[in-house]
Amino acid sequence: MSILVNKETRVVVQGITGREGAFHTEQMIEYGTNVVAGVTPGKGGGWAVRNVPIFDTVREAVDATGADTSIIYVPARFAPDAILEAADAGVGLIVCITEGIPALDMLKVRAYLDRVGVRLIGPNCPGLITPGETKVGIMPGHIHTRGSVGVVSRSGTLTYEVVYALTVRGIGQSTAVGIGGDPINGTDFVDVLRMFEHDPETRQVVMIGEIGGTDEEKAADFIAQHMTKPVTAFVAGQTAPPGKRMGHAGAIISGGKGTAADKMAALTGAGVRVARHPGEIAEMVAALA
Amino acid sequence: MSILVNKETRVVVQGITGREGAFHTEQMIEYGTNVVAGVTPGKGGGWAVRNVPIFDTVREAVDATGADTSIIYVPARFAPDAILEAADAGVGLIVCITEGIPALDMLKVRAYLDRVGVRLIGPNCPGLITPGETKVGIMPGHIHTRGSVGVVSRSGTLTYEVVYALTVRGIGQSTAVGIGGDPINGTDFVDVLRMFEHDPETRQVVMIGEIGGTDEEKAADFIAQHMTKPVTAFVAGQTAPPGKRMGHAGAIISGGKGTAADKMAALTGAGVRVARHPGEIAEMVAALA
Amino acid sequence: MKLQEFQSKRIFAQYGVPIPDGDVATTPAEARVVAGRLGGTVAVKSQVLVGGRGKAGGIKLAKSPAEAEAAAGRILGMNIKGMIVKKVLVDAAADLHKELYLGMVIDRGRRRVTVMASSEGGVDIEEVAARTPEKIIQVAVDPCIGLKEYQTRDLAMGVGLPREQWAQFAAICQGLYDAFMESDATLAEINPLVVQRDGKLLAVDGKMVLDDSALYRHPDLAAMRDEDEETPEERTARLNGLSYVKLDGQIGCMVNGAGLAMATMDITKFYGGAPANFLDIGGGAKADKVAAALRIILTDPHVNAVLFNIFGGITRCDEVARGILQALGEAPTNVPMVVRLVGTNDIEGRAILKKAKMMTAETLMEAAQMAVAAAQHAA
Amino acid sequence: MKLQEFQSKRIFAQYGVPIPDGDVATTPAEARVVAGRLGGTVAVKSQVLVGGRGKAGGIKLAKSPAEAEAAAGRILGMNIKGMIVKKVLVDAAADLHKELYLGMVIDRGRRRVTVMASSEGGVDIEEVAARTPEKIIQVAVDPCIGLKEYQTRDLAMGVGLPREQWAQFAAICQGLYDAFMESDATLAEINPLVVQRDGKLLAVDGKMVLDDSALYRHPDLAAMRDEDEETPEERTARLNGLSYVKLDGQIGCMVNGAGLAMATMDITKFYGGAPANFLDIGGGAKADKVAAALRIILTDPHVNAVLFNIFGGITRCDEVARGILQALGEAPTNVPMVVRLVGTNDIEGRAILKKAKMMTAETLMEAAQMAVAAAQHAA
Repeated sequence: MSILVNKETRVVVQGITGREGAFHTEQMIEYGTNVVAGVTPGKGGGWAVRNVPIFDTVREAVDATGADTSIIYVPARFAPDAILEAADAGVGLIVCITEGIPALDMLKVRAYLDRVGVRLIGPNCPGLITPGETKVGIMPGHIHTRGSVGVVSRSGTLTYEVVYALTVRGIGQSTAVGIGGDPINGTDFVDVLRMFEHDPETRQVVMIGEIGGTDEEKAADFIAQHMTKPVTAFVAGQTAPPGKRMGHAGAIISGGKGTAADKMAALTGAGVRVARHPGEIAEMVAALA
Repeated sequence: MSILVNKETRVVVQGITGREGAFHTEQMIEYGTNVVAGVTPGKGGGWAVRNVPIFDTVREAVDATGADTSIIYVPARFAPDAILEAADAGVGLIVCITEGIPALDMLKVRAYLDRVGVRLIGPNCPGLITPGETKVGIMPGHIHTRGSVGVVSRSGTLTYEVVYALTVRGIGQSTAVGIGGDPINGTDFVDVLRMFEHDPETRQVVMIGEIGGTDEEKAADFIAQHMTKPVTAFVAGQTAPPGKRMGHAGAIISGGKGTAADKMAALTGAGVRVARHPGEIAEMVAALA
Repeated sequence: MKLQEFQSKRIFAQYGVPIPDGDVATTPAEARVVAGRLGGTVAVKSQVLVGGRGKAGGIKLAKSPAEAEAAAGRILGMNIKGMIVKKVLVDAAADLHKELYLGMVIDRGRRRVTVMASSEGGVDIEEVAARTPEKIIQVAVDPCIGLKEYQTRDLAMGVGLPREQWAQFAAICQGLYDAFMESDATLAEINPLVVQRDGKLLAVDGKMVLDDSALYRHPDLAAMRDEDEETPEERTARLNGLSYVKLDGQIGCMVNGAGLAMATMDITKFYGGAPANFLDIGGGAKADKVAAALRIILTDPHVNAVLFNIFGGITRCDEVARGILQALGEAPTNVPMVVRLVGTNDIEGRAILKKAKMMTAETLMEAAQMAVAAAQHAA
Repeated sequence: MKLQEFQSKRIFAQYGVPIPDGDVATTPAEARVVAGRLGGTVAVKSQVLVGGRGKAGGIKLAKSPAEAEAAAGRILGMNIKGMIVKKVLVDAAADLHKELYLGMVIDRGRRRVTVMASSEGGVDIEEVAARTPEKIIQVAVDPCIGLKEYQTRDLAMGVGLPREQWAQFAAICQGLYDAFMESDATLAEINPLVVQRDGKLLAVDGKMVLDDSALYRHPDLAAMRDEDEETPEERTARLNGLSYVKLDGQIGCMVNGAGLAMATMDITKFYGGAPANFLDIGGGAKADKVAAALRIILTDPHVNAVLFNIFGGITRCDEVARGILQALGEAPTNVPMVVRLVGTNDIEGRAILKKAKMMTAETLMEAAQMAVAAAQHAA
């Protein structure tokens, strides 16, 4: 078992003929992902890398190949349209890698997705992976290993760092989900924690937060009330000053809210083991494994 | 029993200090309606006709008086705002009498109401009445009498005509609902038919349609599949030419669709007794009573 | 409110939709000047708010300014389905390769704006809908999100446009949608949307219907109302706040409420009569308004009987009676009248009318039968 | 991107928000001219993108053109929290009766634009939020519906505005909301929104923060960027596509990925060091970009050690290594450097660095400890 994606997942790549789309399609297929179709408007009827058929629209791709999950690599100004197109074409899961989508665009897109009931991971995220089964994202596949730790994170490379440390210690992952670093996104910590709580394979969870917003505080509430599985957390940005955007659009301490200290306190209060630095995470997980 | 409104219904009147609002508030109170509050922004703290307290906002009115139903008499350009205000203030039923709200405004308002789950009757409707209990509308109360016939209609005075004919024959009504003559409204025939089907007091239903749109056809489908109670119908506009708007914004035969003949055929096909002219309706109902 | 072709296309052009170069002329000499400026072949098109202008001879091609002048001379003053042509649009002729249809309406069933496109342009789209509905591609627009490019791609593919034209088509769809939304339209249509031999798309004909209820926020559009396109009666009715539609029959009808008005017409027909009009005096009409309504009805020379059907609620029957007498006092007539008054102040109303020796009826059925009989007797 | 007060207010004014008459001056003489034109008392206000200008002496009232000139002379050139004042705004002074707060932000928790108003204007709103949160009235705007008048009424009542001012206040709310939405802002604020003695409302101070991701569709707003408000390093970083924030410590950090960069700073601090900056080179950086990043770090005279932490995915470790050597080749330095490379092409990367005799580490913990030790040794 795993959450969200597994070896049955049939992936359509939106923006498959772009540089990033093509590169990561190859990487995904190499990892074993079942990439069944690509979409690039105006290039339908052709073939992308690894002989993946290209369609002009997501609907055609879904109709022809039974794709149930979309991954989006199109540039930011076209990405909201791509997300909506995927939602209307009937895929159940959309993973948007694209960075730099305007927040007001995402506000409308998220409201629409909530209305039609389609799940979005991201945007501005590395995607997700169920080790040994499928990778729907841009993370380096080989650092993962199959096991029982669920990982959910707002960052990209910091997740790789933590996953790598787990793998090196022989601790495998059930699914690792990058929910992205934007202020308005499709899926938050609570959504993923709930799925891990219900996933029989997952025995414990690592949650990697960062400064900005109140997502970690909401997660703490959820953990205190609903989680039976142990959670280990880290919150990046303890040294970040207020008012400065730390790379991610969402990583900013504004109005005195969203500090790492607040988040760490909330998580500790919810019974979560909170690492002081990323090097401690794998140790703490190992102690429970 | 009855549907939507009864003697427990607590009504707030939006636009209570306007000419129409004041007049009909008196009429409603005279009929026995429990009008608990009025709203006119800027006149809060004062008293309207019959000593109904005035509030500046619907929220204040609801908080102070426990109003659960709103009736709206404000001019068309302020009516969409009034509907949304009522929805956000937590009333469960909104009755909008106002005529002439732009269709694109109603498109957005209806989408919002569907999202938050608040029922709207109208706009451009006479409202609804549960005879002997409460009148939330502008119909002449005295022509109604309590009984077991549910009435639902797209028109105003034509409904009075039919109700009057029923009353004259000694046939009473459970609830009479005017859903309004606009192309985009809050409640359609099917919604009301479903309620009548589930209302123990209602034993048969009169449905008064008119040309334009496909609401009557949808009602026919619903009746064929889900209604056990007999339905008698009339469709106004058999002599209306295509392309001409017959008074109501919604009463127009466009693109060859929405003719009375089509609607009458659909209803007949669904087992509905269809009157050829309004004078026949009461006779047909009497034959079943 | 319907807009003329030239008005619709000018609005579309403001939103980036390509339209032919051209101008309006009200005299043959003006048409010649416009054709001279445009050069080459022009289309001379009558500007009237009815369909089937082409079949009626209201659209002609002209290869020179002299031909354009002659064509305008034949078209101006023409009577097309009762409308006298007072303006022509002189447009540069399109280099026609293919004709598409593109339109959008407020879709009541879906409660959305629906955009429709078809490869069968240039003909009556309702015929296409009836004959080959599969040739009309539709997408519904979410009111929160607006028309999205992928939806225009679905339309472009559906009508068989080659890829090179998708971007042009998307821009036209978006322009038409923005024009629709920002003008509070209920219909906006380009038919035909021509694909020219050079691959460029061009909106050769345009049509727009605006939501009357929203005109208050578009004074610029409201000012476009073409008064020549209303009959004097329609104009009087509109200015008096009456809802009036002229029909071909002999029995004038005056009713309060649209549904009741239609039902009154229906029952008149049922008893063998033919309604001369739809006329809704609305709720709470005063005597003046009733008098104006009666004057409008009596203007129609075919009317040989009048049926009043008033169900008083807000409307007071005595006011209606006074209005009737007021109109008759100003302009006496021999046309027989049947009055049925029920509801608020009906007793007072009937008493007023009794003095004037008008026929009164208790029920609508009676009233209709009496009116039909009176009309037959008068004929 | 933050806008200056005068820029924000000019945008607000385009949407009908009343602002004081005034103009920008870059010299005392200009300030005198503006004050002369305005007449009466003026406020001379430093235009710098930091809070607390008033307390720092960056805002002065002047009763005459001469006083305005003198005030501008004192303010221009002032250093306020590291920013040199190069412009002042000379505004007609408001006839202050009451000060309100009105602002809007993208509310992450609600996923809505939230509008906030308070009767406690003119002071730091975050202090109000901390001290008396009940004095901040909030309404959330549905993205499909927009800000509605009844919501502005809730705000007006919440801040205790008398009825006569509700319409004015509603118009200002609507104007600010439209400015917010159409500029793709993440924050728009009027503080104080002054109620004048004559009852008129006036936006005396204004602030706007725009969404950097949306600037591509607002070239006019993007052009408002005040280059003087960026340090040369920040500017170089931005133009190179690097995400860079200068801090007060001694250990320069270069990392790929924002989360990993913050975590690297955190672990540095954990082991007793102090990060000199946040620097994210992003994904797939080439040698040139890495070299530019290193040059920026070394520009800071406080840096006495550099920590590289690269987890190669799309980013290739050999490219990073080449970039480091390129920068060092151009400008040799004695600052000690610790490099930790893991992931794509890490072996090649480490081999390149070995030649350059740089310290390398296996884990982030090791690397952080080595960097802290090197910095302490250098200090």
